[in-house]
Amino acid sequence: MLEVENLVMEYGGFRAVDRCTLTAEEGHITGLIGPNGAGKTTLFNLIAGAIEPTSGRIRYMGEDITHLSADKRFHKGLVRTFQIPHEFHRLTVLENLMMVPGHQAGESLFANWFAWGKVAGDERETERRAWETLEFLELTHVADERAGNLSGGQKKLLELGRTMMTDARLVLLDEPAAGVNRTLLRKLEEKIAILNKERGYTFILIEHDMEMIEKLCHPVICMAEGTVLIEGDFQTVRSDPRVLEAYLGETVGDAA
Amino acid sequence: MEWIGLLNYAVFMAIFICIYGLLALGLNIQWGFTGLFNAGIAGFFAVGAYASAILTTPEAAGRIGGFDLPVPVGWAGAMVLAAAIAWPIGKICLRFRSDYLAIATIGVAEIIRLVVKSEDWLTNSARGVTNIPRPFGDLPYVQSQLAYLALVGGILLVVYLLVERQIAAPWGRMMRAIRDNELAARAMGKDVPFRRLEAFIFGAALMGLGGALFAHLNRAITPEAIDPMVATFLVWIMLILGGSGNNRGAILGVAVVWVIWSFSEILTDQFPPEIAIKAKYIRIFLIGLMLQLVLRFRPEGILPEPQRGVSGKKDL
Amino acid sequence: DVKIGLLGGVSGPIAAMAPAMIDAAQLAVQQVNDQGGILKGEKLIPVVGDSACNPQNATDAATKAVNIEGVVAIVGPHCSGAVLAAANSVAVPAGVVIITPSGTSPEISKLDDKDLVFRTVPSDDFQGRALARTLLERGTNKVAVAYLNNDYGKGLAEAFKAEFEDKGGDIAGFAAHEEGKASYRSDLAELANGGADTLVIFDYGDGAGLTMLRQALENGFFENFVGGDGMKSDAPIAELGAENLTTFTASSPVGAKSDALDVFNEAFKEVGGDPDAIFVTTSYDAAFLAALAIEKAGGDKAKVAEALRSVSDGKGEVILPGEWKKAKELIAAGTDIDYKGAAGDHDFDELGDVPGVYALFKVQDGAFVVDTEMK
Amino acid sequence: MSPLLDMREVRGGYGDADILQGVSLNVAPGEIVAIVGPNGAGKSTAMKAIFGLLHVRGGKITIDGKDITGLKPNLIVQAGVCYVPQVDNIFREMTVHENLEMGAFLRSGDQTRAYDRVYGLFPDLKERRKTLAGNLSGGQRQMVAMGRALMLDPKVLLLDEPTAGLSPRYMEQIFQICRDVRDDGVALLLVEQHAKQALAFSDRGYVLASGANRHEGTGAELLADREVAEMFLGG
Amino acid sequence: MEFLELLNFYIIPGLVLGSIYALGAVGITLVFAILRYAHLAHGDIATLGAFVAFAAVTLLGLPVYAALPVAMVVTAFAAVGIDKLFYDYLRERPRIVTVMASLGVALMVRSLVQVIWGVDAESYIRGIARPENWWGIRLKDREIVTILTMIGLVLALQLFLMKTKWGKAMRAMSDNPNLALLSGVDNGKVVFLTWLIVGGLCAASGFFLGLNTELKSMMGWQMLLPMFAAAILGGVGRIEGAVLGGLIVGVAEEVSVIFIPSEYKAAMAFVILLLMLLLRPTGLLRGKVL
Ligand SMILES: Nc1ncnc2c1ncn2[C@@H]1O[C@H](COP(=O)(O)OP(=O)(O)OP(=O)(O)O)[C@@H](O)[C@H]1O
Ligand SMILES: Nc1ncnc2c1ncn2[C@@H]1O[C@H](COP(=O)(O)OP(=O)(O)OP(=O)(O)O)[C@@H](O)[C@H]1O
Ligand SMILES: [Mg+2]
Ligand SMILES: [Mg+2]
Repeated sequence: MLEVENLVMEYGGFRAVDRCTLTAEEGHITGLIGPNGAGKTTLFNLIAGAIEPTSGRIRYMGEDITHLSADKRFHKGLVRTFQIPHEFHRLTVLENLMMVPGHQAGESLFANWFAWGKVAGDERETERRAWETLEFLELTHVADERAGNLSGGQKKLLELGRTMMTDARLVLLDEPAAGVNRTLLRKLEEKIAILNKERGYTFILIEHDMEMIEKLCHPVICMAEGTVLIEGDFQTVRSDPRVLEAYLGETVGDAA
Repeated sequence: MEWIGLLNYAVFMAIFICIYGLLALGLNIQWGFTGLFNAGIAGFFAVGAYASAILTTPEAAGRIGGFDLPVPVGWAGAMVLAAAIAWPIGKICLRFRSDYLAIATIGVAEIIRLVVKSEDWLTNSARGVTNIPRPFGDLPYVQSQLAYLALVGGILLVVYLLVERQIAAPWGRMMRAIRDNELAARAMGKDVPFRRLEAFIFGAALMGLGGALFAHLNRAITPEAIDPMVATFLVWIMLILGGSGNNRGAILGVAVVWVIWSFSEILTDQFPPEIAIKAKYIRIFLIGLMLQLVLRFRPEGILPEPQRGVSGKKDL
Repeated sequence: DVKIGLLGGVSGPIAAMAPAMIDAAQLAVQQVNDQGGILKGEKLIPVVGDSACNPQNATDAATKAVNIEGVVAIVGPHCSGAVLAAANSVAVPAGVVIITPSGTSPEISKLDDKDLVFRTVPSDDFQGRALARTLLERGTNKVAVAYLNNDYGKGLAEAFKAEFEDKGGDIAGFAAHEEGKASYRSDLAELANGGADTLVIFDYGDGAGLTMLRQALENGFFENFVGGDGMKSDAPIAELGAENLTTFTASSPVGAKSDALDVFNEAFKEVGGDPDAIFVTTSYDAAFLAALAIEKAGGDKAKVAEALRSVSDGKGEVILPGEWKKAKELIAAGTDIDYKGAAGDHDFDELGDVPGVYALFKVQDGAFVVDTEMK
Repeated sequence: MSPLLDMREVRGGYGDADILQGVSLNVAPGEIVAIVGPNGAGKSTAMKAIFGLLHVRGGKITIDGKDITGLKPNLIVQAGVCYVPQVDNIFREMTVHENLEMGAFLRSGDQTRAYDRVYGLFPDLKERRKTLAGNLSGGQRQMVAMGRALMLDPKVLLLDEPTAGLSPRYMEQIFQICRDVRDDGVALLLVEQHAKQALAFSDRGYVLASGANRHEGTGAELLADREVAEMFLGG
Repeated sequence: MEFLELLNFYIIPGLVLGSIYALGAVGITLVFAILRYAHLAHGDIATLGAFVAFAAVTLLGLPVYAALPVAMVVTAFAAVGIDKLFYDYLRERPRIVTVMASLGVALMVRSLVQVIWGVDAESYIRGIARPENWWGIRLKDREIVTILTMIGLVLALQLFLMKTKWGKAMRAMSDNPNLALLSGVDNGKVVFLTWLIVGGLCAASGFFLGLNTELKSMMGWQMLLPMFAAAILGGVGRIEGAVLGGLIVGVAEEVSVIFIPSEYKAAMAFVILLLMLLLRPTGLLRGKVL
């Protein structure tokens, strides 16, 4: 579904992503792990179109999207979350979700002025869906709160919620678990699994929470210094000595 | 007699408030809802004023013109031309972030001002364009003022309703999202450059219309009308005092500033005539001071931006 | 009481010039009041308004003056753009006479003004042409021209250029400049490249014109300097020193009966004014004429315009600046009077304009004195 | 032993509404105390309350017996408390090294040893010391934030989710640092979502929910509590 | 054109003008970076500084150059006072509100100057000063002083910001005010210091403008736009950038007369700025993106 070929991203001589090549299969949840600064987020930024690579190619469903703008990629079903939450801080939580669906009738000036009925109908549907999402994320009580006032973890939940507002095909999740309460996280895992199985979403998931990776991901890719270190199922990756050394550390590696 | 005079003055102020209200609404679309720091209002004001002036005036020696078109055509032309000028400017400048955009637009407005001031063939340079027809201009003073007020008031109302509707709709929500976080808006599939351009052009068209209405009110337009102080900064003060992000606030802000403006003169007219001129300086001081006081006690503006999209308001 | 509006650009770009102009107008008002008041011993009350040199403020100030204060006539505004706006949208529709002492733009003549708009300052055309002829007569036939890029500077410069070239002169440099810049040395250098040794400056003597004159003198760009009436200001003498201005001359309108000017100068000095300031003579004349016209019209707003023409039409007993008492008595007696002002005779033509009579002034003993009469 | 940091019945919030509805907690010298709880419980808010970043409308906060309620943050730092916020916890436009320098802002004299210690803990940072902190990866930023706090050598260290976004290896390392710092006699108060791990090595723990204390006890006690485990620790 | 002529009548005046712009632009860039708003009263505070120096010369009888430090100190404290009175309570508000407040301050300061000193043109030294000739290069001593003082002040400032603790605190404050507080920085002190420096620089730019031309009540306001252009040109928050920007704008304005009609000279600052923004949206030296 997604093929990344020899992707390079340089920042003033420093290679954050260095000839990275990997693929994600349709219908899978691919785990992406690696030490801090390995280039995982940068890779996401490249795939989602937030930045342009120095060189290399990205193919998505057979199409070369290397130079497509971020919004166009979204409309092709490629949705991402941010590691550091990028909520719309002055919009309410509900609005944060409602603004997500693409091609809303009310986004066109002329429809607003002249096709009021269609706009309203659209809105009702969007709003229903937004409430559903809020309920699932246990955020209904803050629906009318400005998103900027949410707690750190709530913001991460909102990030995740946005991906649930559209009919995505490939979802890039950047550390959805960081800062999220563990009890809730277990439920999120279930939801991701459901989205994957029932709606056929494909995921790429960056996480440092090994429990989550173990539960959900197959395959798991470990990056280091901007490039793929090893790819395989969780057990293989986890027991690789290089991964242990660079990423897990002895103790955790044993415990996990 | 006295109260008729006051009424006449009130009518005049109302006309001005309507015209500047258009400018403030245009700026509100750009800044209040989209976060575009346009500090070149004077430029679009000028383009609108001169476009309509040139389109509707009879032949004049030394400059292009002589189209002598009906006034509504001139006004439409003003909007179209202001929008057309805004398009390339927006294309180039909207890539910059807030303060850079501000200075870039100031620059463009200054260049427009210098062109207007220097090009004989186009604008009759520093001498300006005169003999601009004024709708209902042939009526006696009071009637003609009232008629013009009805006209600009009607236009302002229509514009206000259009803007309100568009802001309350998903369009407005999207724009506020873009204002809050451009990167995330892009990731959520919004074509940010296009949308910002859309808002910029729409706001600019309103500013152009405001310029045209102003030119026809005075039957003349000269480069002095597009000084940044009165055509840019003043509008900013109005919007911020009134409450950016709130259309009624924007219009109220215009009214408040004109009232401060007038009120300060009435205050300083109490000084003895020997210092009549010093009194005018003190008046400027008072205007500055009153501005500070309003900011002090209403820093979000007189009508702050409402928290939109609160779910109680479901019947959208 | 009778009110007249004194509108001027007190704040804004000509803030430096406006006070003296308004003071001069105030002097006229004061003389009226000191010499028995207007009409039946009433007081003439000046209403000062700030037109800030832009149409927005000008219309506001004019509307206030006309509607709230109920003025019978307006002296001002100072800048042409402000005059156009105030006349078009307030004074003309409301039927109030407006006399500008400094709006020099030719557009003012073209106004459809129901004969309500007048000016005591000649249109730039006259002065520019007169200056051109005078310089040629004096044997200066190659000059460079620097002018301020506004209606005043541009109007003068273009009239000057047309006449000068027409009469065989050579314009070796012709450039506009913006006000308020810190340096005009490159402008001057460019102008000097044409090889002229005389620089004609159409600007204000306490604005950019001063900076320009200073920098030209300091760097030795030209030998002779000629200014329009805007340059005949006290500021160059005060700031640059009379000793450095030996080669500087400036034209300015004067009354044919130039006693009028002396009379005014005396009176204005007495109240602490500077008679060499820009446009003070025209301001004084405008206010004095307005008062005469009101007296003549018996305070009837609608008749002021007609009266204004009759008190200055060149026929009748001559009235000089300050002679209010005499004028009042003559009017009461039904005798025709004719005001001869400090800035000229003010015989208004059908457009409300006055032809100018000018003299070229030079600096002597720290003051301007007439050098040559101009034809 | 009397508590070093003591917070009693504190109420307050950002605007008019009270987010904290009476939160009490205390930390003794040389103790690690963990705060856990669901998202939005008010954990970060409680820390901000200590640091005077909140309208505190009731209750009292003391350090070493000295009342610091409502004091300006810079004065609280002077009292020896150091705080690493959950978000926005670095100077983005300054280099890594300058970030550390800001950490030592209140200290005078030679700081070489302090730098050596921090760089020793985070060798990644040493490599990137001239990089603008805003260009670092999420985990690297977290290290900078920790490093900045350690530069001051505080009496009490408040950490808001110090391990969020860190790789397992660094998480372990951070916990180790916490223990080391504690052994130096510094009191630690930390908010953690890695609650099990955190409680496991904390001396005591508090569970906050909806802006109020819900449970408290030693780390082991809380871990063993079934309700706590199910509701807050992920089963 | 001869090289010497180019130097004497275009480049040198440009550099002098540029130095004046630079002094203003440095202040603007500091306010931009540390307090994060566009300070529109900058020009008028410069006017105030110039007139304070004028008062020192006429009333106290000080030599002209001795009036500079006096003006700098007085204006510095005036700036601090203005901040306390009009900006301080808006600190938590959106930046645009303070921008508007500064516009109000601009009006107030200007009218104060007009009330106190009137609107006539004044000068520190009456008469004219002809330049000396140094091997064909024509320079006035006041021009040399202008350029050297500018360089001296900027170097001192740069040293202060990079080397001292408080300089770093100012940068930290500009970066993340909350975290600066949490590091023990007293924000009140930083703001105080900033205004002290900005006010002093303002006075210096006004003083040199007055010294090289005349003092007028509108002089500062008329310099505001080119100064802003210079600050942005150099990259917001970059001191050296502001100096470079100022010099470029100054020289470009003067040299432009050779190529374009002189009425468009005033647009030169913006033409350069727009071109530069197209090629390098962060300014010549990479400034911060606010
Ligand atoms: N704009 C930038 N300029 C310079 N360097 C950058 C920039 N963005 C990222 N980097 C560097 O690129 C490397 C990879 O960063 P990235 O954010 O992709 O890491 P990551 O794998 O997501 O790490 P983490 O797990 O800590 O989030 C880091 O060393 C970072 O410092
Ligand atoms: N600046 C703010 N203004 C208004 N309300 C806020 C603000 N910050 C947080 N809140 C509200 O206060 C409540 C508690 O927030 P807090 O950040 O303390 O939660 P937390 O326990 O730290 O959660 P997390 O584990 O997700 O970080 C939340 O409901 C949040 O919406
Ligand atoms: Mg990352
Ligand atoms: Mg928190």
